[in-house]
Amino acid sequence: MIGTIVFWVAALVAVAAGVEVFRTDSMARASYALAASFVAVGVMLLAFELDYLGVIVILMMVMEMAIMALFMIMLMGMNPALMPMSMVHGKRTATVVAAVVFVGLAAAALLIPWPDRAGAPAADLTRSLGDAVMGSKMLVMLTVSPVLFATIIGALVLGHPRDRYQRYGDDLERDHPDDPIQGGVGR
Amino acid sequence: MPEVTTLQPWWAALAPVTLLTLAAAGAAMAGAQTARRRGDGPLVAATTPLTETWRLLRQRRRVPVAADRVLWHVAVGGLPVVAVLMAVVVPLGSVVLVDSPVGVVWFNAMDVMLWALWWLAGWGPNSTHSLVAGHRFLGLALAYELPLMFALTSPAIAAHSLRLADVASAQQGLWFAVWMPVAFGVYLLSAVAFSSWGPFAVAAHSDLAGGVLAETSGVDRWLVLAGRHLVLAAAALVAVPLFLGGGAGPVLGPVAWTLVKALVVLAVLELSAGRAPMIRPERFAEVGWMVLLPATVLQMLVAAGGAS
Amino acid sequence: MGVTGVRRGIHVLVVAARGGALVRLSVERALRTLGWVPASSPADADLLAVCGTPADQERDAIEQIWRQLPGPRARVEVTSTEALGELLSQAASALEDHELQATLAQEADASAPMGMDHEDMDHAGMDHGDMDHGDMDHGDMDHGDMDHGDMSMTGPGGIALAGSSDDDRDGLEMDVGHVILGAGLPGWPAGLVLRATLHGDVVTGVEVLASPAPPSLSDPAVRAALLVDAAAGVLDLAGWSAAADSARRARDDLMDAAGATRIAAADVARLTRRVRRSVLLRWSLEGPGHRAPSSPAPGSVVRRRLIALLEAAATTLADPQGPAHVPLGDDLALLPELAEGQELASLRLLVASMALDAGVAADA
Amino acid sequence: MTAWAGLGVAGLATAGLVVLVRLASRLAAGRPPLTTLPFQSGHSPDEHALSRYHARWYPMTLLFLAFDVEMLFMYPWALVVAARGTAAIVEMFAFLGVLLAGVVWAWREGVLRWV
Repeated sequence: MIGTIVFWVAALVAVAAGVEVFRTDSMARASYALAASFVAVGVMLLAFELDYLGVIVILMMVMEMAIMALFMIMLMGMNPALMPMSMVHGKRTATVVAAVVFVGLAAAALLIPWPDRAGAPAADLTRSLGDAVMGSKMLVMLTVSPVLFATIIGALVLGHPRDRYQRYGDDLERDHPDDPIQGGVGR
Repeated sequence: MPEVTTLQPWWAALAPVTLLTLAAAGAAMAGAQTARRRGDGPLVAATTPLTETWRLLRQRRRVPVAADRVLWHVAVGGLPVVAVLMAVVVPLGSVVLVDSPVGVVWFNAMDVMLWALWWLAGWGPNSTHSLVAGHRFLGLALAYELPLMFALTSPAIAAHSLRLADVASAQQGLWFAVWMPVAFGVYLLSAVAFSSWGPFAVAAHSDLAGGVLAETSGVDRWLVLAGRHLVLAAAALVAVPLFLGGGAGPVLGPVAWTLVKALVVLAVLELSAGRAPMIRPERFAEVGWMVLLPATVLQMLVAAGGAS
Repeated sequence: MGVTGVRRGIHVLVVAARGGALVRLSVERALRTLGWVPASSPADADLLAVCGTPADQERDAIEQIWRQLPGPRARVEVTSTEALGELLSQAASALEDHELQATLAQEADASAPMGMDHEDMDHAGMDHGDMDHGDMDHGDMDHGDMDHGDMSMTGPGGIALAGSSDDDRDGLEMDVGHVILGAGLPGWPAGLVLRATLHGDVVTGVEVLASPAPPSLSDPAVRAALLVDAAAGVLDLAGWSAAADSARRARDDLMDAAGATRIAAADVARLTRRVRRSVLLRWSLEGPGHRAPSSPAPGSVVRRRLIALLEAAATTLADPQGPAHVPLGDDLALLPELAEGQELASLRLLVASMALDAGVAADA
Repeated sequence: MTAWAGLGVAGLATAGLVVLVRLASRLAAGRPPLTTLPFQSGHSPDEHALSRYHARWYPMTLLFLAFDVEMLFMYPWALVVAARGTAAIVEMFAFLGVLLAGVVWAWREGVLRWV
């Protein structure tokens, strides 16, 4: 009973916050409305007794949205808070695609004859996730590592405005880097 | 699995008042230290939280032109809420309000909420000083968060569980604080940092005219200041099952021991104020990533070695 | 002070008018005896204490600061140390006077700027409702070469929106802000007003709008007190309030009767050693301690000056007849160059370390 | 679900208290909020503070975002490492080692300094 109420309230909040993302004039509000939407999704996962997944969704999404807000504000082409603006791009195409996808997914959810649950979920889902990552899904995890490494290198090569040649000179001849603001450790 | 009884959910309604009492004790300690430095008597010192509360609740709120009122309200009111949510997973002796199987991760999620709240507190008032301070906090958060996550993982590895009651009971004989000093140290340091307090008070410091507090008056200011002591109190409470053996101890009962240990940790956190120069985020970034991060990873290796 | 039974814990915004530094020291000492607390901004203040006699321009600024106190609020203008205790106790009772506070609140509301929320923002006249991010060229929004003076667009509340600039040191085009730094900031010299241009929190320009006029001093104890006061300001901004409080105690002793001078001298010597030895202070201000020769090191300038201030105070106390020269250099002229590229908070530290309140003492 | 019910109660109770304190303070202060200009030492601001803010540490966020994904695996791994022994330890530290190599490279490029 309570679980059902929580689910529906969270679902409504998630959708309403999601709508607000596209209605507000402020980049900060858009980012944090999205964060609120994800938190509501996290709560729904908790209502499904997916403890770890629910909490980690809240954790990760609040963190990512805090950072995304920063970039939304930095890279917006105009004032990020005080100018009326539209958050919608290519309205017609987007509406059609969204409607088709929604109808498709809703139809699938309602029409597919889902099988009854065969087994029972493990007592501790987080532990079985750990077992899966260390066991049958080990390859996935080992692939993620180099992918993340490549992400770090790629993102920074593209996004970092300075590199070591600018810091240490063309032949890396300087003992100490020429940085606008000093750091905290050595070199 | 240790026997911990989950109280009826309604008991959780008492959590904010209980945590507020602990936070008031913390605020009194900090007030006493400030008063002693200024040369005031001990009585004045101990009553500082009360007189400040009375003063601020009677003061008018103020709102700068074109402030983002909604987000500002979320930030100001969010601090106490997040602090209480952080604390309710802590077992008090044989009872607990919320027996979360992933309590450690929950604590982590709540400390991440503070990223959003401090930044929003800076964004809300539409003032240069507070905006700069809110951003400065995020710059610091990027450096302490990963070491903190690894520091939180170490006790979980040794206890084979993310449930705080399990972590507490796994320390029979030897506290994790003793054989995981790096993790414990990083935890304390991060607790001070995410509360924007002491040497890490980057979001609210006089060098930016009070930072996120530059435009904040009346009840808003009270909520932020009280919220900060509440967060410190919550962090002190969580440290007890994570690193200090939970309620274990001679003579006194487990509830009393949990509170005593929490008060000691809280004293350490609160009394860090003003003792050392502020640690600026632009300095701390490299320390966090190049010193603390590898150190906590090694700590985790030690914990994993000890556990298996 | 002879004031008893007055409420403790009143937060006071101390604003020193040009030339009012010495009065400020007396006021701050009185606040400490009363158990009152210095405020970090008008929002934090119950009481506005103006020290010295403000000139007309300063008066305007002080009026606006006064309007920003939330209330209950009171103000005092202190021009001399006589009857200071009485003034402050009157102010304390004014805070409790409900009728007076009601009148003051009405005044504040009447002179408040037009309220403006995101909600009631006027969309008319600037309807960008169907503007697509995709179509929008950054170039159209380029205000890079636009002077703040002729900002064509007036934003919400009659305040313009920030214009942008593409000459940032990392090549990104973002908005440029300005902030006026002056009266009411903690540890700020009396009479100095700066206008800083900000890219984010990085200062790209500093304009001196008004310079301070430090008092000329003959009493070495007072001279030393001003130097120690400046050091306390730097320590406070650096976050080390324990050391700042020690400095302020020594300062207050110096301002007291002559007998306390020797004790204060010992305190100052002890504090100097503490500051000099602090590894954390050095690291926090200077970083790991070596820089490329091409760029100045404002942090080490701050630390060097902080120690010089304390040493100069000690020298003055040890040899009252001796030369009162403090090796601080021609500071205000150097400020823009030193501050360029530093953070806003570092600019505050730089200014505090210049000890402009004690400036003439250097040449006396 | 029931394990989490206390959270809802605690959260709602705290939010309720926040509202109560606000109401009490509104009564005690007796007046609606004061509208003011932001504090600029008694001068009117040239422009609104809310603007495209140039944060100097944005390169560090990219490093952070890539690194923190690993925490998804870390917490479940912490539960099973004791049972699975050395193999799990080696595997996770190899994973972390690769990422830490990325951090060291980023440090050398000056990503951890303000731009």
